[in-house]
Amino acid sequence: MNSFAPLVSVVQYVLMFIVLGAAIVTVSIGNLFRAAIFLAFTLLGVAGLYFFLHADFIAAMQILIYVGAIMTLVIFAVMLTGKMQDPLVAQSNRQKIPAFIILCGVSAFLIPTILKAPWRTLATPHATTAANLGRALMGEFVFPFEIVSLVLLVALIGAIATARSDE
Amino acid sequence: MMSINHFLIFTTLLFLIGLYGALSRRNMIGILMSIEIMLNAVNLNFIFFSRFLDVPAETAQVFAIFVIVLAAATAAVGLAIVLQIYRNQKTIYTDEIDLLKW
Amino acid sequence: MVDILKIALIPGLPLISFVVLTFFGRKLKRKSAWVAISASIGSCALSFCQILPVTSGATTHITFPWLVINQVPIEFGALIDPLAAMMLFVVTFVGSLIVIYSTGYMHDDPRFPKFFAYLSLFLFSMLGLVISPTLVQIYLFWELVGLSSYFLIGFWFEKYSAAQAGRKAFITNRIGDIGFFLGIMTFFYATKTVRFVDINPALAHTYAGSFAVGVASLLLFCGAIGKSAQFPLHVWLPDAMEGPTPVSALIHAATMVAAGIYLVARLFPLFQVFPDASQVVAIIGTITAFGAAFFALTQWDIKKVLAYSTISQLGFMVTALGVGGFSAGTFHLMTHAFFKALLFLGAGSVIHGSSVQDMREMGGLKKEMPVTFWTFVVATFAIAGFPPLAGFWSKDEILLAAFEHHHLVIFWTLALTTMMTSFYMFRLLFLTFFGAKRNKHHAHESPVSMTAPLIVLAFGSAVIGLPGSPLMHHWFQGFLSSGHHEEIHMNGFVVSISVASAAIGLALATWFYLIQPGLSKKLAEKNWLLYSASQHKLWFDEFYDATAIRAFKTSSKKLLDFDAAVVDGAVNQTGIQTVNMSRIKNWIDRYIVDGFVNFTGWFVSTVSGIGRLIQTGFIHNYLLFVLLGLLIILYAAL
Amino acid sequence: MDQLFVNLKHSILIFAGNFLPEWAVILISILISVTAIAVFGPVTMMYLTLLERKFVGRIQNRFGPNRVGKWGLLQPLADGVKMLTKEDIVPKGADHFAHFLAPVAIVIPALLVFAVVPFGRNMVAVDLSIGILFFLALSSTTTIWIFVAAWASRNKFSLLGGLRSVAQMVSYEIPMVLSVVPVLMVVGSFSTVAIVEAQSGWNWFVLTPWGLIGFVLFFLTGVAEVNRTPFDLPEGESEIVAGFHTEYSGMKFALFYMAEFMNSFTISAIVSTVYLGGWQGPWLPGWLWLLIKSYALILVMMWFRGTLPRFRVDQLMGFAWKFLLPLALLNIFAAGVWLAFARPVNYLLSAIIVALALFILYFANRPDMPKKRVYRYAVE
Repeated sequence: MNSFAPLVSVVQYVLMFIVLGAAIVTVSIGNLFRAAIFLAFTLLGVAGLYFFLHADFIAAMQILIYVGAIMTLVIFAVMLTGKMQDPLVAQSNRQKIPAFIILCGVSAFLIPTILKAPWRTLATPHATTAANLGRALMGEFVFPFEIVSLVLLVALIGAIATARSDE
Repeated sequence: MMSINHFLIFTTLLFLIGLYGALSRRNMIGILMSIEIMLNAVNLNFIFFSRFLDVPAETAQVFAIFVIVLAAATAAVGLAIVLQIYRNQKTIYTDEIDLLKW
Repeated sequence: MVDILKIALIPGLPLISFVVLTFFGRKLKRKSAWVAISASIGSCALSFCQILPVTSGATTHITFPWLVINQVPIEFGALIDPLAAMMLFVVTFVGSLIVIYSTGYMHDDPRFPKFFAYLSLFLFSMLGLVISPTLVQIYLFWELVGLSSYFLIGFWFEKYSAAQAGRKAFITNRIGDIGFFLGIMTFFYATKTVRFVDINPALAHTYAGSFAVGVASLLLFCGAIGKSAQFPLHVWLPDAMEGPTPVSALIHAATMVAAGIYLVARLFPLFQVFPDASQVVAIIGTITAFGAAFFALTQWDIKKVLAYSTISQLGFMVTALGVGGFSAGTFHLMTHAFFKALLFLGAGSVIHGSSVQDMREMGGLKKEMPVTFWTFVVATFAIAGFPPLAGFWSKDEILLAAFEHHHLVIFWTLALTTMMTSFYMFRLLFLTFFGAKRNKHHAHESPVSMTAPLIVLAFGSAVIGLPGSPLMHHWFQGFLSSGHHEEIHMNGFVVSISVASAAIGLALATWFYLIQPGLSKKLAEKNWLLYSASQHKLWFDEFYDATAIRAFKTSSKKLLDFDAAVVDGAVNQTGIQTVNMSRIKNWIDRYIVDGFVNFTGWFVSTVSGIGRLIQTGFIHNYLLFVLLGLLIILYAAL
Repeated sequence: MDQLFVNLKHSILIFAGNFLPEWAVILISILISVTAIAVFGPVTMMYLTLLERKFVGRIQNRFGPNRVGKWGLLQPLADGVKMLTKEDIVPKGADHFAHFLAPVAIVIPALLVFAVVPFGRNMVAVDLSIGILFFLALSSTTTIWIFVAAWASRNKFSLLGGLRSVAQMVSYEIPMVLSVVPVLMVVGSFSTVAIVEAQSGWNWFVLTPWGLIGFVLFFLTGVAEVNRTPFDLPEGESEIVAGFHTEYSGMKFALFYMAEFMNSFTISAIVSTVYLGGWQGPWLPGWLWLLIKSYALILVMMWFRGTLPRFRVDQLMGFAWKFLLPLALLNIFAAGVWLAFARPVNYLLSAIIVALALFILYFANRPDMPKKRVYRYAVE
């Protein structure tokens, strides 16, 4: 299958560029609804990258949770605050350019750091299965798992309590 | 086999794009979306390290799952707050919500 | 303790009634009469409980310390000796009857409960006065009595004349009361006591030569002049007839006006050692008795006649006390209380039944008001002094006292006055009940609540003289003068003079008003000066008005002008200058003191205004600066 | 016969391997699978429309289409031509980009899920280790595109339909996922192939107590997921015209239709795979068995449509949250019990648990059940 690798690489790079492009559109487009659609593309692209990184379960979770649930919520919110989506109103504030400059500065620091760092990569990349993941969740990480489920429950109740209209 | 540097630069850029969105968006929903992008960039790094670095694969993926779950919680509570603010203030532009400013 | 409570409740019950009626009168409405009636009857019953031991010689004297002045304690409490017992009997008994009578007389009045409240207040004050053991306490209740009298005279204050009359009574009384008050102070200054038990012949002899005590006794008599409407302060009493008739009966005939006599009787030992003072008392009494009888001859208002008659009779009592007839005066006080109350209540019944007050519009009421008529007849014979009715016995004693103490001028004047009394009383009787009816109003007999007290009082008027008569061996006089015994001998001459003058009065009245009705008019025209002198009461009111009142008013006006110009001027100038000063201070305060404060505030807010530009309130800015800081740290660390 | 299509593909690949490099052969292999699915999906959809019209027609005592071709067999082609030549209308004020994107994007997950359907022995495009999860995740993305379509149309009815659709699909997704969990517990893998393998020799999961309940749950929620009667509130004609695709015409409408029918088929196929033994069956080839089972389920769906009235919105939500969800949770428990005990006992115990659950839920939900209809206003 080694000869198949370049093909995979090409697809991966394409996906990466799609994700970057969609993300840029997401943060810069004036129409928030379209931004949400492009966010969906970004998330789907990230899910695709998970597949290529042999994290199938995470990829499925990404689609199920991010695309299926969070995106639905976001679009719901966009629709419920529909009056705020007037195209005539500026969607970005006045610190666009300073922000861009500062972020350029940050990247100018981070990218050389990444390039200079001595990464000790594995000879053979390893992957795991959903079964192993389940064992880890129920064994080693059972406490964080329980806490996260509690947090989720609290968030659920909190969201309902916050969003309900006053009688 | 893609370059480790390329992938890390990709995730960095993705993160910074999200950060840029969080800095420049006026709309609270837009900010939330930008934050989701940043979280995704972080998650990609987790998964990438789980595959190519000398760490147990499960650990990184478990953390990625936690991040996703917490992102879901953030989105739920955050959007509920947005709706409530919209109901009370009739705006979701952060620079117009200045109730606590003297 | 129970005894104290029993005594305290004698004036206490009316007080309770007063408080209850003041606060709950509006709710009780008609039922408020029952509160007052039960209170007065209750205190009457309690009084009898106290009187009975007194008749057997026991005197109750309870005191509590109240004030201490110059180591001399001034007390309050109760003194029930024979004199007080007699007064208690009169006040509670007649008072109860009049309260009952009032329920009928005041039946349609809108302020029904208030009337009974005032009546209860009066009873409380009067009973308190009667049982007072000291001069100070008696003065206190004296004023309370005056106050309740003022309330009751002015009860129909919607009527201008009633309000005026109330005021007149109050002010005239004040003049006497000032004398009374000065008298108390002088007496206290001189003798270091105000207790009645100390005012006895022994004490009197100790201070026999003291000028201060003499003056004090005269000043104290001033109070009696005011309260008992003696000359020259008699002018208020006829005007007080503006009040409701039961009030006239109770206060201005039976009880309150008798307070002056009571006071003089209390001070009797004092007057005995000062012949000049008692001479003054006797003379004033005689002038009052004669003058008032003279005025009464020509009055047309039924109540005015009775009012002057009252003054006249009070004059008799004062004269008796002045000439040394202690028991005679007090005896007449008691009998007078009965028949005068009866006369007033009868007059009230007439007014109630016929709705008029002027005798010229009455006449022929004999058939329409039989009960009133017959009781009135009894009272008239009693006051005129026909035996064996009450008035005869007491009046006879007064004449006897004057005769025995060799005051012959006084004796003959009183005899003349007796004849006049008989004349005007029968004139009243004939004009009211006999002859033809002179108005178109249909008169009617009064209700039982009014006639029942009339009958009781008529019975009383008939028999109350007996205890003082020779038939009962002058028991009453013996009972009263337990301290200073006096011998009483029936004198045939005096008795015949008394009866004869009364009979002459009756005959004249019959001649003038029954047999020759036009004669009185002719006589009046012939002697117009005398007639109008009587009619206008010797122009006393006009005289007072022209002299005392006008002068007083003028000086008051002058004083007012002075007050407005000088005193107020000074005050106002002070005010104006203060305001000016304050303006200056205000300016200083506003521009200098406040200036500092405001400048401080302005300075701080301006500087912070510059400083707060950093605090934009936008979360984005903060995040941006956080990143900027991160960037600086990163490059610095590099 | 069983391996007909597999062998066909193999021979093509061997043939190509003679003169092409290895990566090209792999590419061809992928292309063959993709082409097969890309052809099979739309054709299935086309003939499903015809089948539905014929079948519902029979239920309603009429013939259905029978003019174009023998028995109307060419009707779908005629419809396709008609759709392609129809005018494409975009409402004024609509979001053009989103309006175009939604119908195109909605077909993608519908086609992608074919990749994990095992049509027969060795007849699966990609044997993913997370096969079932893949199917569930992709089918959940459909909501977004329905939502986008509703929003982009700038139409009140569309928006209402979209909102209903999202609410419905989010609600039914939960019992759907939970109803698959017992199977995953028993099999120990997400892979669809492994699931089918586990049911060999008549060990169909539908024949266990929990399996029966799971099958019914999965099928009902699946019907709800594809918005078919009686769960077709998002496009209820009598209430909100045509729901989210009111403003769509021509080929874009056809794409929505295609996605819906392909989803109906994949749902049926996956239900067959998970509970009805997939391609397992005697005598006949595996792929034929799967098609028979799938079409049987599709005919049940059409039978529903011909028979049942539509739910009310509150009834719909109540049914999902108050009945299906607790039942699915109790069903997981029943499956756990079934796994924990030996053969004869576990059937009995899980049957008791399931029966109790059904009983309790039935009585707990009694107050919310649809009453006998009373036409109050019609009478008065």
